[in-house]
This record gives sequence, C-alpha cells and structure tokens, in this order.
Amino acid sequence: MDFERFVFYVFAIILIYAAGRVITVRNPVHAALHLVLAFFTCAGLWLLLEAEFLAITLVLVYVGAVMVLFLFVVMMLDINTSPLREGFIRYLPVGLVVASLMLLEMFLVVGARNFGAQSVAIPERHGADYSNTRELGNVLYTDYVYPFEIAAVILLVAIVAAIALTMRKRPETRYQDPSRQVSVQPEDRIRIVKMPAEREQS
Amino acid sequence: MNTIQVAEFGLLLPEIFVLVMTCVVLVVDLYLTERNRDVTYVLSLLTLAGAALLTLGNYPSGTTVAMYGTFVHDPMGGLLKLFIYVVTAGVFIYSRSYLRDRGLYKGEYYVLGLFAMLGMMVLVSAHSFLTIYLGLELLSLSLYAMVAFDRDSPTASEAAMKYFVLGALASGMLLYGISMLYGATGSLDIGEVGAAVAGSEDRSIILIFALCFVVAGLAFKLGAVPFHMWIPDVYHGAPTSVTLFIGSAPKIAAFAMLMRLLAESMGGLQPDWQGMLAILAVLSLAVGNIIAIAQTNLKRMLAYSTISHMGFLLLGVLAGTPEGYSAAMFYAVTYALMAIGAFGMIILLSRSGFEAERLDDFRGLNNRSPWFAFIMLILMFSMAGVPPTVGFYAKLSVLEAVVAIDMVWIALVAVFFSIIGAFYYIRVVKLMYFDESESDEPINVGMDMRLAISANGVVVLALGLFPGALLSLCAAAFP
Amino acid sequence: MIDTPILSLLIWLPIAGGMALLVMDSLGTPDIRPTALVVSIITFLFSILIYTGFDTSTAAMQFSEQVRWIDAFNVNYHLGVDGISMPLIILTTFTTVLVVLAGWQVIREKTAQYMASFLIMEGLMNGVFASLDAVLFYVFWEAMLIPMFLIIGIWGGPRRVYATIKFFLYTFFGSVFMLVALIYMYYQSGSFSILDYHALPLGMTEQILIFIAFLLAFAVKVPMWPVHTWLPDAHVEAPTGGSVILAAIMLKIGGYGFLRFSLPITPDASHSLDWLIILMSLVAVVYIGFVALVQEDMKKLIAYSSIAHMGFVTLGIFLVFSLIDNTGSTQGASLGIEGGMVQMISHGFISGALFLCVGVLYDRMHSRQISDYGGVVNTMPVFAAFMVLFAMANSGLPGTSGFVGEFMVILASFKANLWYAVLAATTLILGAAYSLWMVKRVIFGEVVNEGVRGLEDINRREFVILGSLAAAVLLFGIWPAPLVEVMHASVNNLVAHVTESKLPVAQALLTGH
Amino acid sequence: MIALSDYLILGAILFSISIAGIFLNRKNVIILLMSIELMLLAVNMNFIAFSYFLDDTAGQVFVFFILTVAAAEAAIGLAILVVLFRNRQTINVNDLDTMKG
Amino acid sequence: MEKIYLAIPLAPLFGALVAGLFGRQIGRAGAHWVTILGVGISFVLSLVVFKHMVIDGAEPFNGSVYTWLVSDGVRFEIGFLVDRLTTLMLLVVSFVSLMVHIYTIGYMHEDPGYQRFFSYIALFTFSMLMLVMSNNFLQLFFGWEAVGLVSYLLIGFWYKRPSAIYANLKAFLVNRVGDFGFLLGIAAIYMAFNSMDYMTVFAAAPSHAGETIEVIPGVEWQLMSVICILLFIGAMGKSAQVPLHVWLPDSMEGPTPISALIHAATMVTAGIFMVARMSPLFELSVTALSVVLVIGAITALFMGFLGVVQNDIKRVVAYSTLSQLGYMTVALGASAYAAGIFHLMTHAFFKALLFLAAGSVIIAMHHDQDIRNMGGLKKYMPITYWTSLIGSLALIGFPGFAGFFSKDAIIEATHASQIPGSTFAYIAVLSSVFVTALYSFRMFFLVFHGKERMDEHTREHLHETPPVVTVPLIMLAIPSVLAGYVIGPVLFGDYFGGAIHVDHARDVLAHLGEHFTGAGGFILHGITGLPFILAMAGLATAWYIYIKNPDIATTVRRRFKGIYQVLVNKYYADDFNEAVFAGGARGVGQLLWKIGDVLIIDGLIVNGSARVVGWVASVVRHVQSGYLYHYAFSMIIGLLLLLSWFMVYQNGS
Repeated sequence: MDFERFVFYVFAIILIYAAGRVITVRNPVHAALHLVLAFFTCAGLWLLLEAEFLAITLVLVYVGAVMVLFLFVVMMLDINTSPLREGFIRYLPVGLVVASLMLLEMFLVVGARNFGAQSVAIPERHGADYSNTRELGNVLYTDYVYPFEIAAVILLVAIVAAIALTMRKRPETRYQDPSRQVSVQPEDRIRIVKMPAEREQS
Repeated sequence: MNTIQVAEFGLLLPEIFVLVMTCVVLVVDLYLTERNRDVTYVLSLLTLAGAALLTLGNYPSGTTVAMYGTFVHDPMGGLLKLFIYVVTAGVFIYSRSYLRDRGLYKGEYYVLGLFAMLGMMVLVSAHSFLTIYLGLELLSLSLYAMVAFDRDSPTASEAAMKYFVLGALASGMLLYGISMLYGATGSLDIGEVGAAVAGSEDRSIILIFALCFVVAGLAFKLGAVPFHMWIPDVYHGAPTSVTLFIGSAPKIAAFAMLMRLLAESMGGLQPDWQGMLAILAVLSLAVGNIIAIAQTNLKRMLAYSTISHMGFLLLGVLAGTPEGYSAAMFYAVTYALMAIGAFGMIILLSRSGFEAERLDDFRGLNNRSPWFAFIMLILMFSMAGVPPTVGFYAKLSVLEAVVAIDMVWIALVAVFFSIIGAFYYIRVVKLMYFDESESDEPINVGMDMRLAISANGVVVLALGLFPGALLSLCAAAFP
Repeated sequence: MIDTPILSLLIWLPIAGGMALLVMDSLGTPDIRPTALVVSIITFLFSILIYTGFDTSTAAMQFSEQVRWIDAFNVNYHLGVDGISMPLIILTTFTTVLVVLAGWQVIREKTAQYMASFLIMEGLMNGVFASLDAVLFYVFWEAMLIPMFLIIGIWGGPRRVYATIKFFLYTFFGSVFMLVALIYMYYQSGSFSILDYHALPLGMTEQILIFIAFLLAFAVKVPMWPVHTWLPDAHVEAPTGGSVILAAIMLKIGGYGFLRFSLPITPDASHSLDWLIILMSLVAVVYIGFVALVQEDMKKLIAYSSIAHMGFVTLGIFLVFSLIDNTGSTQGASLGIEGGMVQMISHGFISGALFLCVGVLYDRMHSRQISDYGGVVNTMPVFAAFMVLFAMANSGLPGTSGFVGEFMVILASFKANLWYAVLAATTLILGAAYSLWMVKRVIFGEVVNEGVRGLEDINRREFVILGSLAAAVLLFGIWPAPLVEVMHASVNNLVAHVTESKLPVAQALLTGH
Repeated sequence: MIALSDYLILGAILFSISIAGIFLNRKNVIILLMSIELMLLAVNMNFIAFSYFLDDTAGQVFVFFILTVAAAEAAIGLAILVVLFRNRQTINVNDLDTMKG
Repeated sequence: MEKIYLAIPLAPLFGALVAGLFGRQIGRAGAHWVTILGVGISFVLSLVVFKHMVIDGAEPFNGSVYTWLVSDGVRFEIGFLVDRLTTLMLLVVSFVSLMVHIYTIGYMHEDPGYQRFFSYIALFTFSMLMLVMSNNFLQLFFGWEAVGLVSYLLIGFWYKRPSAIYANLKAFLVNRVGDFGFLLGIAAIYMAFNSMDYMTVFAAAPSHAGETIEVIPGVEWQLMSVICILLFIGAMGKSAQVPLHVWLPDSMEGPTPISALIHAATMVTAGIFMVARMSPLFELSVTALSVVLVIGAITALFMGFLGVVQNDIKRVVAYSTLSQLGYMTVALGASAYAAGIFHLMTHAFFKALLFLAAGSVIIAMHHDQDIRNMGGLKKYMPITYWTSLIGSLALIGFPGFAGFFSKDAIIEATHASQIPGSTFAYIAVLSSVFVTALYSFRMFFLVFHGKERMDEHTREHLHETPPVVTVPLIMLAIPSVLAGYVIGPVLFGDYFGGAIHVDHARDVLAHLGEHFTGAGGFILHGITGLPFILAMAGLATAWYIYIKNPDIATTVRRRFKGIYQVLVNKYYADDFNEAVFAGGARGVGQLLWKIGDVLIIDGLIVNGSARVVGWVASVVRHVQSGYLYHYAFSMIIGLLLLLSWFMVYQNGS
C-alpha cells in the first residue's frame, strides 16, 4: 500500500466515521462538530484529486462560515437535547435496510466494474507548475460568466431572504437612529420659553 | 479561448432587464413608506411588461446557443417566458389586496417574486446542467423564503421548513444524477451530453442510474407521486398569495426543466424514461384524484388536483414526440392559467382576518355574486376537462399524444381517473350554486383584481372556444 | 339551398340569447321572460327552414358549413344535417319553446338564469346534432352537461344534489372513453371529421374496442339497462323543464350517437356485438316495464317508462345484422332504424308532455306521489283529457305517434327473430299497464282529498303547451309519412354502409362475414 | 493508485449515510440540514473525482457553484429555522404536523 | 262511390269531434243531433253501398285513401276494402249504432257527461267502421285499438265509481294481451309477405303454406299456423274468448247503451269479423282452425254456465254474449265463416235488443240491476216485456226467430266438421243450447213474471220508459225476428262471393247447403232437431224452477254448493288473474326495482363504487401524515424503487 492509498483510506475512514456520527449523536453541537471533521477530511481527499482551490474553499466557506452559522443557530435556539433521541432505535432497522439497499445498488453501478482502474485510466499527475486556482479562475469569468452572475444573484437572494425573514424591530429594543441624530434641528431639542420678566415685588 | 460577442448579450436582455429592475425595486422600496408601497407594485408590473416587450422584440425564430453554451435562445424558451410573465403579473395583481389586508404588503414579496421569476427565466433558457441547477436554486430559494414570508404564521413557517428540507433533498438527488451524467459523458453542456447519450450504442447502466436520480429530482419539482408529499402541506400552509405563485408559474418552469433534461439531453434514453414517467404519471393521477376527494380545504384540494394535473402533463412528455412535447407545454401553460384563477378566487373571497380556504366558504356564491361564481364554474370545469373550456383541449392534446404512440391503455387510465377528478371539481360548483351562503357580505376587492380575475376566467373560456392559435404556437415550439 | 349559415344560427342564436338574458338581468331588466320566449320562437321558426329546404332525395349532408377551427389537430367547424339529425334539431327547437313557456310562472327564483340555461342548452344540443367534426361534437356533447347540471341542481327537488352529481358523473363516465376512441381514430385517420371516420378502415379488435367506448357513452345517455339508474333520480329531482329537455332531447343524443358513430364507424363490431345491444334493449323493455309498474312517484314512473321506450330505439337501430343473418337480406333494416328514429321523435313529444302534465299537477299540489292524487278529472277535466291522451300515447295507442315507432320496430324485429318481437311486444301490455294504472289512480275516481278538490284546471298558457304537443302526437300518429320521408335517403345509405365490412378480405373470411 | 471507483463508492457511502440520516432523524431539524450538507458533499466528491479522472475543469466549476449555493441555502434554511422556532418554540420534527391528510 | 266510402266513417267522426270539442257550446241537444246525424248519414250511405254491392252486384272496391308511411319499400296505407262482407258489417254497425244513439237520448238524459257520451259513441262508430272497411292490417289494427280505446273510455264513463275505473283498466289490459298476439301476428305477416295489404297477402298466402318457422331452436312450426294463432289471440281478446274473457262481464260497469253497442253488438264481434276476413289464411292451417274451434266451444259452454248464477241483469246478458261469441268462434273454427258472420249479425240485433231492454228495466228500477229485486214487471212495461221476449226467444234459438237460423247453422256445421276437436265442439254447443235457454228465461221470468220483489218506493214509480227508449227496442225487435230469413243467400248462396275463402274439402256450409230447401224447410228441420228439444227443456226448467216452484232454486243451490261456488266465482279466473298476473307483475316489478335497481345497480355498483373511492380516499389521505421524515422516506423509497426497477429491467433486457 503506497502512501497515497494509505492517506486515502485513513481519510475515507475518518470521513465515514464522522458522517455516521453526524446523524447519530445526541447533541446537535456534537453533530456540527463532526460535520466539521467530515469537511476537513473531505478537503484532504480533494487535495489528492488535485482540487486544491476547492479544498481550501471548502474549509474556508464551510467550516469558517456555514458551520459557524449552524453552531450559532444551535446555540441561539437553546434546544433541549434529551428528548430528541426518541424513536431512533425503533426506526433504525428500516433506515438501515433502505440505506443499505441504496448503497448496494449504487455499488453495483459505481463499483469497480464500471469505474475501476481497468475501465477508467488513472491520469498522470500534473507538474508542480500546475495551478488549479488559475485554471478555475481562467474559466470562471469567461466560460462560466453567466452562471457566475446567477450565483451572485443567488447570494443576493439569500441575503434579502435572510434579512426579510429574521430581522425584526423589537419595540422594546432601544437603538440610535443616526439619520435622526444628524438631521435634528435646534427647535426639536430646545424650547425657548418666553417668560414675562419677573416683576419686582414691591 | 474565444470571447463573447456583444450580440450575445442582446439575447439575454430580458434577464438583464429583470435583474436590473429587481435591484431597482429593492432599492426604491427602501425609501417607501407603508402608504405608497404601490410604487413597488407598479414598478414590478412594469418590469414584467418591459421584459415581455424585450422578449417579444427579439422573439426567437430558431435555436441560438450563447454564453459558451450555457444559454439557449429558442422558441420554446421565448414562449414559456412570455407565459411566465403573464402568470406572474396575475399573481402580483391578485396578491396585492391579500397582502395589504394582512400587513404583508412589503417590497420583499415583489423582490423575491421577481427573483424567483428570474430563476424561472434562467431555467427555461438553460443549456447547461450548471445553469439548470443555478436557475432551479434561484427559483427554489426565493420560493422557500416567500413561503415563510408571513413570519408570524406557524403554519407558514412549518410549510417553509418542509418545503426547504424536501427541496434540498430533491436538489441533492438531482445533483447526484447530474454528477453521474457528467461522469458518463464528460460534459455539462446539454447539446454535448445529448449527442453523447444518443451516440452510446448500448443504453449503459450508468446512464439509467443517473436518469433515475434526475427523474426523481424533476418529479419533486413537478410534484409527481411519490415525490409529491410537499405539495399539499406547502400549498396549505403558505399564504394564499404565495400558494398562488408556487402553484402556477413554476409549473411552466418545471416543464421547461423536464424538456431540457430529459428530452434534450437524454433523448437517447427515451424508452427508459418513458417507462419511469408512465409509472409516475399513473401514480400521480390515481393518488392526486383520489385523495382530493377527501379534502375539505380548498387549497389542499387544489394541491392534490395539481398532483393529478402533473400526471397528465407527464403523459405528454413521456410520449417523446414533438406532438407530445407541445401538448405538455400547452397543458403546463393552461394549467398555470387555471391555477392562478382558482387560487385567485380564494383571495377574492378572503378578507382581513378571514381565509376563504374552506370549501364551505364557497357556499352560495351564486347568490352573492353570479359573475364570480360563473368564473369559478368555468375554472372548475376547465380543471375537470369539460369543454368548452381550455382544460379540455389540454387533456385532448395530451391524450392524443399518448394514443399516437400506441399507449392507449395509459390514456384510458387517465380518463378513468379524470372521472373521479370531476367529482371534486363539481362539488365546488355544487357548493356555489346549490347551497345557501353563510354570509351575505358583498365581495369587496379592488378594480384591478376584479378585472384581472374576470379576464382570467374569460381567457380560460375563450381559449376553450378558440384554442387553435395557442395550440399552434405550442406546436411551433417543437418543430 | 340557402346561403345563410342556418345551422350556425340555430346553434348560436339561442346561446347569444341566453347570454343576453343574463346581461339584461344584471342590468336590472324586470322581466326577461318575453325575451326568452321570443328568442326560442325565432329559433324554432328558423329551424322550420331546414325542413322546408331539405332535399329528401340525397343522403349527403345538407346546409353544410365548414371553417378551419383548430389547425393543430386538423379540427374544423363543420356543420351539416342529414335525414337522421334534421328532425332531432326541429324537435329540440320546438321543445325549447314549450319549456320556456312551462317555466313562465313556476320559476320565481333566478328566472333569468333558468331561461338562459335552457336557451344555451338548446344551442348546444343543436350543435350536437349538427356537428360533423368529432371534436366539435364532443365539445357540444360535454358542454351540454353544464347547464343541465345547474338546472337540476339549482331548481330541482329535495335530493337534487345527489341526482345532479350522479347525472353528471354517469354521463361523464360514459363520454370520456368515447373521447379516447375519437382520439384513437384521429391518430388513425389524421382527421377528426366524422365522415372520414365512416370510411376509415379498422381491424376487428380496434372496432370492438371503439364500439365499446361508444357504447359506454351512448348507452349511458340513452339510457340502456343497466346504466340507467341516473335517469329516474335526475328526472324526479329536475324541475319540469329540465325533465322535459332531458327526456325529450338529451336521451335522443344517445340514439343519435349509435346511428352517427357506432354503426357506420364500426360496422363489423356492431355486427358481432349486436346481440349485446339487443339483449340490453329487450331487458330495458321488459325489466324496466315491470319496474315502472310499481313506482309510486309519477315522475319516476314516467322516467322508467322512458327507459323502456328508448329500448325500442336501440333495438330498432341494431336489428340490421340479425336481419341479414336470418333472412339474408337487409329488407326490414330500414324499417327498424326508421322505427327507432320515429320512436325518438315521438318519445320526445310524449314523455315531454307527460312530464309537463306532472309539472302542472306539481305546481298546484307540490306532490308527485300518486297516492296523493285521485279524482283529478272532477276538478280538472281539460287537463285530464290531455293526460289520458298522453298516457294512451305512451302505451302505444295507434293514432298517436307512440304507436308508429313501436310498430315499425316490432315488425322489423319479428323478421330478425321471433323472440325479439315477442319480448318487445310485451310493451303493449306493460306500457298500458303502468300508464293507465297511473291514470286510474291519479285522474279517475272520487276526489280523494281537499288538495285535489281545490285544483284549478289548466290555464291558457298550459293549454297551449299541452295542446301543441297533443297536436304533434296526433299528427305524427295519423300521418307519419312526412317524418319518415326525410329519413329514407340517409337511412338507406346507412344500411348500405353498415353491411359492407371494413375488414380486409382475408380477415373477413376468417370471422365469417 | 486510487481508482475512480474508490472515490465514487465513498461518495455513495456518504450519500447513503445522509439518506439514513434524513430518515432516522425524527427530532431535530438541524440534523436534517446537516444531512443535506452531507449529501451535497457526496455529490461534490463525485464531481471532483470525475473532474480529475476526466481531466476537465467543468466538474470543479460545478462544485464551486454548489458550494456557493449551499452556503446561500444554509443561510435561508437557518433563517426559516429561526422563524419556525420563534413561532412554535420547537424545532422538533415530530411537532411539525399541523398540516396533514 | 269512393266519396261515399270516405263519408261513411267520416260522418260519425265529424259528429264526435264536434260533440267532443265543442260540447259546451252546442249544448246537449246539439251534441245528440250532430252525432245522430253523423251516424244516420253513415247508415243511409251504408244502405246505398248495400244496394250498390249486393243488389247491383258491383265488384269489390279496394283502394287507398292516403299513404301512412313508406319504409323499406313497404307501403303502409290507409285504405278501404269494400266487399260484401264489409257491406254487411257496415249495415249492422251503423244500424245498431244509430239505434243506440237514439236510445241514449233517453237513457242518459240526466247525466252530466251527456255530450261526452255522444262524442264517445260516435267516435266508436267511426273506429268500428274504419276497422271493418280496412283493406290492410295496419288500419285493421288502428280500428282494433281505437275501438278498444273508446271501450275503455266508456266503461269508465262514470269515472267516480271505483268499480268502473277498475273495469275499464282491466278491459284495456286484457285486450292488450290479445293485441300482443295480434300485433305479433301482423309482424309475422310482414315477415312472410312484406306487405300489409290484404289482397297482396291473401294472394301470396298459398305459396307460403308449406313454410316453417323456427320458434325455438330445433322446433319448426308451420308459418301459417303461427300467423293464424297469433292473429286469433287478438280475436280472443277482443271477442272475449276463454281465457281472455274476464273483462267482458266487468265491462257492464259502463252505461247500458254501451253494453248494447260495444260489448254485445259490434266491438266484441270484431274478432269474429277479423277471422272471417282472414279466412284465406286460416284455411291454410288446420291447426289454427282447431284451436279456434276448441276455444270457441269452451267459451260457448262454460260462459253459459256462469250466466245461470248471475243476479245482475246486465251480467246475465253479458255472459250470454260471451257464450254466443263462443258460438261464432266455433263456426269460424269449423270453417263456417259465413255462419259465424251470420250469427254475428243476428246476435247484434237481438243482443242489442236485450241490452237495451235491460236498460229500459234498469231505468224503470231506478238503476237497480239486481234481478232478485224485480219480478212482475210485465204489467208495468208491456213494450219492454214483449220486445224482451222476442229477444230471448231469438237468443235461445226458437225456430223462426233470427237466432234460430244462425245458431242452428252453426250447430249443424260443427256437426259436419271433420277437423280435430269438432266432436267436443259439437257436444259443447249442443249442451250450451240448454244452458242458454235456462239462463235466458231464468232472467226473463225473474224480471217480468212472478212476485213483485221490489220495495214500495220503486214500485210506485214503475212505468214504461219513454218512446225514445222504446222505439229503438221496437226497431231492433224487427230484425231480431226477421234477420234470419236471409239465411239462404247468406249461408248457402253466393252472398259473400270472394270475400270469404273456404277450402273445398272443409266447406261444411256447402255440404249443408246441399240439403237446404229454404227458410221454411230449415225451420221444420229445426223443430225436429235435438237443439230445439234442448232449448225447450231449458225453457221448461227455468219455468219450473223460477215460476212454478221457486224453492227448488235454493235447494239446488245448497245441494251443489261446491259447483255453485265455482260458478259464482267465475271459475276463479278473476282471482287467479288478480293474484298471479296482476300481483305477480307487481311482485316482479318490486323485486326488479328494489333488488335489481336500488340494491344491485345503484346501491352496490354506482353508490358502492363511489363509496369505495371515498373510503379509499379517507384512508389513503393518512399517508400524508404531516411528518417530514415520512415525506422524505416516500421520496427515498420512490427513488429506490425507480433504481431497482430499472436496473433489474436493464439487466433483464
């Protein structure tokens, strides 16, 4: 077993383990952390596939942003974790059967018979001067400019939607309104009261 | 590496225009108070009108692939886009009073609606798996948000959650299928994949494997059994103005997606997906029609009826012939028209604090307003496929397509279930005409709504009397 | 020939009139009934033109109109009449006038909608009879259901909802399979023209399946046993006008369908399945005759009697093959078919009249139960005279139109098979038994209760309605020649057509044709 | 060396795990969302593997967009989750059954 | 002449229409004048025709009036065949009808339905004339049913009486049973001959004599027998032959003039006329003739028995009518058609006379019809008495009276006949002679002689009826005596010419004619014959039982209680019909309706399937559980199934 293969198996095993834990652990925080582990190992595997840019992106975007968001929400919602496990065991057999059947059929197709080393030649590694990032960058703004713009719109939608759904003005929250502060007029703040001069008491 | 010609952007003008205008609306809306929100409304409608003009101005006569093969400009896309504009405009008009009554009259609704529409436009003109996926996601993400739009409604957020999770699951399946296709053909371009699939001598197991996943994803979008489970709950839970939207225009987009993925990129596998679609279609017809009978909520009933209609639509597609495709297209378009009409009637009868979504709310409508009862009658009979409404020709053309490929049995199954379907449609008519109303409250909605829904009903009837032009248009899209 | 598109006029004039009524009503016109009457009478007068202008010497379609309609499916707006459809159109326009009159005072709620429904129905029914394009035919055929559905449901009796939904679904059930058959033939011929279908060669299996599809549609409409159970319910619950239209015209569409579609399109299947139709017809005559005997509700009784009488129509139409098998010639086939058609027309008058009679009583007493009546003749002598006349006509008394069709069919059926005639002729006994027993219990005898004592005889309007029907019944009973005359060419042509097998020679030999 | 099938099988395993997760998880919506992320990961794995073995960047580009979209999706999904929690005070899947039948 | 032929039926029709439609306007007198005028014209024109046909010896007329319809090359016409048979019938019908019209003025003069009545009887005359003048089967059936209709209307004339409206329904339905056969007979003729025209059919008949028809697979019957028996079933209904006789006694619920006209003189003899008219067909089937003979004999004898136990004056006459109709039928069966028609004619006169006389008695008795309440009317009603005596003597066949000639001829003919059943028929008709005399004079004695058993009030008002009643009695009494003397030409001469066709081998009348030496000789021969002795014996028995020794009647009645019960209950025929046919039909109807329609078709199939769909819907909807994981599971399973299905399929293919 060469080193590459060794790395692949180690990562694969960790990946499967982490994925399995994601769906079986009791605590959603643990699940999220296992997911992070899965992403990390996955990024490692992608490196084997010369997808350096995506591997880094996966870590940055997913681990750095998405999973943090997950954790944030999990913690914010402060969910009572203990009763959330009921029924798991009861449905486990059915779930396992379905998942294994699925897996079996997928094996039949994607297994070595169709995609083994005999049928699909393993490509030569690129040299050290090969930059995966540049390759992607080259096509992203040319061949894929249209999808790229759509992706941008999707992100915009996500922003709009997330804000529209979650931002709310709580009446009890006090906050400053800079525009009001800036546009304030003296008359709003100071009331000049004309008072008759005090008459000296005679 | 070749460069993009400026002319190619001309082909994208409607999309660009919609995007720009949506951003304008988004910004303008920020500066509007509750009172003059109508500016957003008018701007949105203007966007649609402008897009329609642009589309018409450069109406495709042939097929042009642009943007490095990610975009296609063809008659089917042009026609479908036009219908999407029309239906979306209807949705916007119908929604206004509903939203205003419920304090939901916000710019985001229109912005998200326009984004969703942009997603549909991308979808119908997609010429690459990538653009299909992105269009689909743009559409879906907007819809998820719109379903949850009424933030204070528990049912709406529940519906949004279900929709989201199941939608994501379906996207996952679709993507898995696409990845296998990519692996098998080495390309994401629909034309290239189509050529590769057609070229492969033996229908390789990998392709069929991929096909299953793709069909599953598509079936979800259409709402075909057994991928239909989201439909009743989402239709039911979402605000009616959103249900209206989900139930109409996206069906047209879903049809386009079906065409792009199955007919164009996997035309070579037609015998295989024909069988799959046949199973889905029969199941949809059966389940949709039968369960609809047991419903007391009109929105839910229409949801199940949607399922059955999608069964019919699938019949046209599975025929795999130009006639079949144009029949399915006609079906999708007319179904969208009927669906906005029917949901529009719910909005029409709803008031602030009252959702006229129970079937019983339609009791005695003929006494309250003979005209609107008549419109609803037309819509119901059209959905049931009774002439002289357009629904009949939709069914006729679809049945013609399956009979023409010697699948008479499936036509028989379809008409058999449409008998069951007729029952729940005429039950609505029964309620409107034969029962006494519970309230005598006059129907109080804006003139735009009245006109729009009247026009909607009249169009359904008029297309029933003169379906020729639209049928020819649809036929022309598939030379 | 007349250049005006008279058939279109007959279809669209009443429809436009009906729409106009609705508009007038919403504009607040106080009384729309005169308008309705005028429209119906004008339509009737126009329909006379297709009789006077009819060329009896040809079997070709007359007064044809053809306009491209739906290019995508090669569908034409193609109208035309021959001797088979022309009398039915006149029957339709005539009956509508009476129906409008019959609803004159009785319908107090939503009068405009009521009248409009009937006028629109009239147009649609004319459309059914005049269509020469299958899609056009189907459109009219189905569209007809909508106004009828509303008529029964809105102005009907206590169980109207059950009745009307049953009516709708039953009929819908029948017709959708016909649609598939029509589409199949379009696929085979590339056209929806009915006349093209007539010439379309079809194999035996196809014919059988198409025949069954048509049978479902038409048998429900006729209605034939055992798909008849919608009719008693629909009739009982429908308002008088609805019952009249239903019995007088809508049932005829089934018979018409057999003549226009089943026989000429699938002659070989008709040949091999004629036993089924004949069996069902005879069962209708005998079985339904017995059932009618025990009815306690007048309308139900008449409804059942309609089924029995329509049994003669289908029997007469399908005798041709047994005749050939039995006697080796088609002699008698035209007699049977023409008998069936005369029976259709005559039944239109008689059952319509009987329903109107029941309506007259119902308007006064609000009961249709036979047991609530007795001795009506004492207070309503003129009405009683009409009722007895129509009951006699219903039992097939010579001199009334009810006799003509039955007579012709029995004569023809004897030729085909002695037992057909024997069973069919039981109607002489059964028909008389249920009709006259009802008359005995309702009309004759001492006045049984205060309700009957307080009855007023028919007014002038009712007299005109019943009188014109009585005149028609007697006229065609005493001199049916003018009616039969117009059918000859078409029926002879039909007989000649159906006796030619559509099968390829080899197959024809195998199946013994 | 590692064959393409190895990567694909790994993807298949991930896909199956995520499916099992969606089915087995009857309590917590967040786990559902995570299962979906796993599913996307499986897809990404496929794409990248194919991309490598086909020596074609298109697959990687696709993954790039999937990642983008997934991020957006996560944002919206979590926003919905928050709204849901505010309305129902629960994200228990078992409680999300007000609409049925 | 054609105009005259046309005028004969149309004149009464015109009267009927005027009286019926404008009765209120023209008033009572107007109604009877217009109808009497119409019938009078018919009668006069009938005489003209008689002169033309018989005296001048014109050829029979056969022509069409108009074409009813043409279908399939077969012409259905309305037309006239006027030959000597028709001429005779025209005379009888128009004469009796005229008498009855006149009589009605008196009989019905207090009835509120006066105009209606005249309209009906004039309409009847029209129908009957159309029937006898017909030259084709269609018109025959027209007239056949039309007289039935008028009979129905007239029996139920007093529509308030439950018994009347029961009787008319019964009459119509029983007649319809006959018509059932009759119509099938016509259909059979159409099948065999493709024509409705008498002459065409008669001409072609011999060539079809050997043909057979498969009634049930494997059973071949003679075509002619089938046709004739079917036609005769029609005659059985109309002429009230056993077992379709049940309606005639009940028809006495109608006003008496009707009983005289329709249910004695004319309509009920339509069957006899019809068979005589069809003689060219019946002659081709001995089987049919045999059936006719036996049915007639049974009717003649057994209906006579019933007359003996009846107490209603009109019913006694009705049973006698039944019995006499049996005689006529026997004559037909014996191929002595002329004798049948001859008896038809004489019977028309004397039976109309008897009915009208009974009516006269009923008027005098204030509409009490029970002969047990009468007696000794002779001195109050001399004219009625004497005319009744003439009628009764004619009925029992007292030599010299009209009935004697016709009846004796029938008996002789039966005696001479060789066809199967003729011996039985002979015994039956002979026995019937005794029975006829017995019941006729039983009634006669009970009504006119003996103790006056009516109550005081009635007795005080007893007096002879007015001339409008008695004149028709006298007018009818004349032919009741004299009509028999034409026996020579009618029976044994060439009166009917070609109108009646008899196979030479069976021509019993020709056989009798060889011994015929004139009416006087016939009388002499009759006095010495067995029938006369039997008649006298019957008369004597009646006298003995009802005048001489009235107690014996009760003794006999007690002694033969069983037989008496059977007779009083009319052999239980009514009860049988009521229970089996009427009740059975209702039972079958209920069964088919409740079980067939309501339970199976509607309940099980129609509503059942609707309910099943509804039930399935209500069950299946629970699949939509609301749980997200179930939804996801369904999608996954869907995907899995698609995968499995198509991978297996792919591997398989």
